[in-house]
Amino acid sequence: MIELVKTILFFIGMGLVGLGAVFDLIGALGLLRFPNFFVRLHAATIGAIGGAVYPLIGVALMAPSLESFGQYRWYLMGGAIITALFIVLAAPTGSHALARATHRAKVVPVEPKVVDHLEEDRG
Amino acid sequence: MFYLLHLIMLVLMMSIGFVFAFLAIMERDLLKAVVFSAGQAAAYVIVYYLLMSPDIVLAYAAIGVGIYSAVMIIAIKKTERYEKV
Amino acid sequence: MNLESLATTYVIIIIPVFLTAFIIYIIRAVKGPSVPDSVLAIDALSYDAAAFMIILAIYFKSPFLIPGAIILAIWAYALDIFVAKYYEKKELGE
Amino acid sequence: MIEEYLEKILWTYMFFVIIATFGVSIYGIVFRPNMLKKIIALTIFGDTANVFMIFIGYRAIYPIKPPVLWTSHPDKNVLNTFVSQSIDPVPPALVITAIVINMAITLLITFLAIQAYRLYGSLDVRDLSKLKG
Amino acid sequence: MSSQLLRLIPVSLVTFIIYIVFTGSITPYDIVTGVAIAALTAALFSHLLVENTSKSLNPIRLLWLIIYTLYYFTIIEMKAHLDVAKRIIHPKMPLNPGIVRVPYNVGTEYAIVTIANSITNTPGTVVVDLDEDKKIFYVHWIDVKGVEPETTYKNISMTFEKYAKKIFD
Amino acid sequence: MKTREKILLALIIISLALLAVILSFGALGAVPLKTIRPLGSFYLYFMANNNIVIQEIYPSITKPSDFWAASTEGITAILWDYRGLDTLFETSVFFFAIIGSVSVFRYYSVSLEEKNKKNTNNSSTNTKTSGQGLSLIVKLITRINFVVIIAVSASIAFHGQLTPGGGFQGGATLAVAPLLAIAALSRYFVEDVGLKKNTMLTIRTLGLLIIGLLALTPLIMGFAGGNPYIMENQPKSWAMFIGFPSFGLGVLLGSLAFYNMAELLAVGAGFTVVFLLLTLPEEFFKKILSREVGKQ
Repeated sequence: MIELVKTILFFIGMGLVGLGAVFDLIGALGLLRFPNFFVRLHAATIGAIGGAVYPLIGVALMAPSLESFGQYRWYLMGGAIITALFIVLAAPTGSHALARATHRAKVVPVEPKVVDHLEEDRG
Repeated sequence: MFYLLHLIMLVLMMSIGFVFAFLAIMERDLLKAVVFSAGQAAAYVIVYYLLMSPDIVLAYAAIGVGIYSAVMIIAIKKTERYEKV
Repeated sequence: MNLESLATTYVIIIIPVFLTAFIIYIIRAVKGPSVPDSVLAIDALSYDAAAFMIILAIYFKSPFLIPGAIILAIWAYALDIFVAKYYEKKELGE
Repeated sequence: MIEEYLEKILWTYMFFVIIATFGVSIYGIVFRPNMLKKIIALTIFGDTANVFMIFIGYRAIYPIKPPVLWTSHPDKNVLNTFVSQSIDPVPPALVITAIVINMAITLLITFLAIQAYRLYGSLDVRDLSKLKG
Repeated sequence: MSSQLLRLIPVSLVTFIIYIVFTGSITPYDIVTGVAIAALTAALFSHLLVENTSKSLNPIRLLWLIIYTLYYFTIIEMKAHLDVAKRIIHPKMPLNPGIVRVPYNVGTEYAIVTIANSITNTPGTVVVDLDEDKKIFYVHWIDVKGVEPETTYKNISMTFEKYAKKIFD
Repeated sequence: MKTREKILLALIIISLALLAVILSFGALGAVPLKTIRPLGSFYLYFMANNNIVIQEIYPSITKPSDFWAASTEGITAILWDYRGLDTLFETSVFFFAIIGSVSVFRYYSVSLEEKNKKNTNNSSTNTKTSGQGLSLIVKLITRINFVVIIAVSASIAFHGQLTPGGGFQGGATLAVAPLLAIAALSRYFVEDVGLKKNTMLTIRTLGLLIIGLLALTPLIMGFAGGNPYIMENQPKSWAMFIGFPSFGLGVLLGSLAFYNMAELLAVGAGFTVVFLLLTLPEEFFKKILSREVGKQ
């Protein structure tokens, strides 16, 4: 029973790792293709969450089945989980800090845009 | 076969490190130079990893990516941003 | 075919995808018209390198390679905060 | 046969890249006028030297592992397998010391550079060399 | 005084769990050093992190947090990823970006930050700035469907706010 | 770039490239060896092994426990045991670099009240939510991240003898906490919490002192038997004192764990001092400088 659960988790983990690799490539492409810093932030989010957090969770799910790691497979799993947790906390905060500083210092214009309420409210 | 795969990854990461190092030296905007030097450090972190030295990865990731960049950004903020030609 | 050799083969297929993504990130980091663009690219590169390091630990069959990943992520975050602070405030200590 | 030649070519290219990085950073240290740029070049030089050092301790074999043993009560087979797969631990231990000392020196030089800017208002070595006293 | 001591519990618990998970083993050595580090961290940082002890030790809120995490990472996140991925791969890149106001109605810091990070973590929306007095997020939205507060609230932050209220408020 | 510089650059690169070709075709031998060097192999065999099983490989060594470093991690074993004195002096180099920096920047602490007295319009003195630092989101996430950073760095340092890591690596990780606090929450916040320069210097000196005392312990205890030695885990066959207790609390626990703990303290506090000095506000510094120049 436990073996079956482990195997299912292993295949889910493999799926997540593959998905993460694809999202990583898409995020990189988006970072290259998008026209402006503020739009590129969205592509960077794909790179950070889809490209890093999903594969890390996938590795954590794969870890219990890797028998040749012995005792240390829990070390692998724990490292993956804590890294994923940290990236979930840190990546959006970094994006927000960069976006706010860039908008305040007017390093790059918000172009193209439909509307910019922040500029209006700040006057 | 497997050994060649390591070697190709190593060569790629060393080349990336070289590109970033070159740009960091040639850039006149010091802030950009610092960012490029952080990129070079990130590439070298993977090189150290592929050379199987996890201790150095731990020490160098902290110092190369973080402390050097932070100290340099503080120094640039306190002094001047553009290099005179 | 047991699960571990399956995992190793799978990771060998995954590796080139990650390397391609790294190269594209680096093109953006080099081109990036402004500094925040480069920082964003290097930031995403670092997070993905952290994930890449942990995936490669399966391929090398050595769990001792992983603790570097979280350090790379932590310091990439610090780099973000520092560049943001550089643009936002007059003095970095404020 | 082809693999051997490919290996040789790749290693040669690798050394070329390492030494080209050395060259670029030496150029930065010698010719760039700004002190902070000199410091950045110095850190790159040190890092490349460290990478070269680690290459000397690396081994060109496939199942290669870091020098960490899995158990604290090893028997003979475990030890022999471990030594046949592990890298040489001496260069990494030297490099850790080198990294720390590099960092300490870089910190000290950065402090001096900031102080020089406060006192003389410039980081350009051509301006600083004109000062008297 | 007792509330001061109670405050130490959540922080030390979280530190201990992170320490043990990262270490990946439970020997007596790990437990002793983990307890020491947890006590030290709690003594240093508990007054910065915990304001209301009864809230932070409430198991129902923890259950909601777990449900929200699972729901967020399986459904909401995946939908948003696929949407933005489609825009990236599409040869014409259909973009309609702009910075819009999104109101919020929660009080505590933790709830605000949960909503803001949930918005930023979803590709397609990034919180650029926030106004604490007017209770407004300024969100960069990749596909502006409307500029009125009702539209933006409904499209961007309604789900997050529902859960954030259950977890933290 | 002038022509002269271009030519010089080209010369540097060409000569170094020639060096690269020479190197890779065998000046240092084939540089990545297939085998392992004798010294490295010796360390790898002996660092975690006090049995007789390696008699066949090193028949001349009758008592393998003489070279046993009580660490399953090769690099920590070499750093703190086989080459322990080197590491002690390396830590001293870092210490003296910080002392040098402190003496370059003459400095007194600047409190938040003092700062607010100057700009009277900034009336709020609540450090959590006032105008200092970045936005509210960054502040809260940074405060949460302290917990993660401290737990991770402690785990890295305390398991330095079992898994990769060690005192210096843990300390460099720990240094991100004050650095992030300075950037996201302002340096006044850090000083108000109590991490002042002098406190940190004291902690740093304390860490170095603990390292020194630990190194001296075998020496002091060895004087009783007349055959002292210094700095090592390894029990010497000629000394009365048989070395540190090797197993404790279920894991390998020689002196290396304690060295790592002391080093974590020393390095973390040292980095805090450096960042507090570096982020000193420029206007205060200018005042000090003008006063000193005026005196002369």
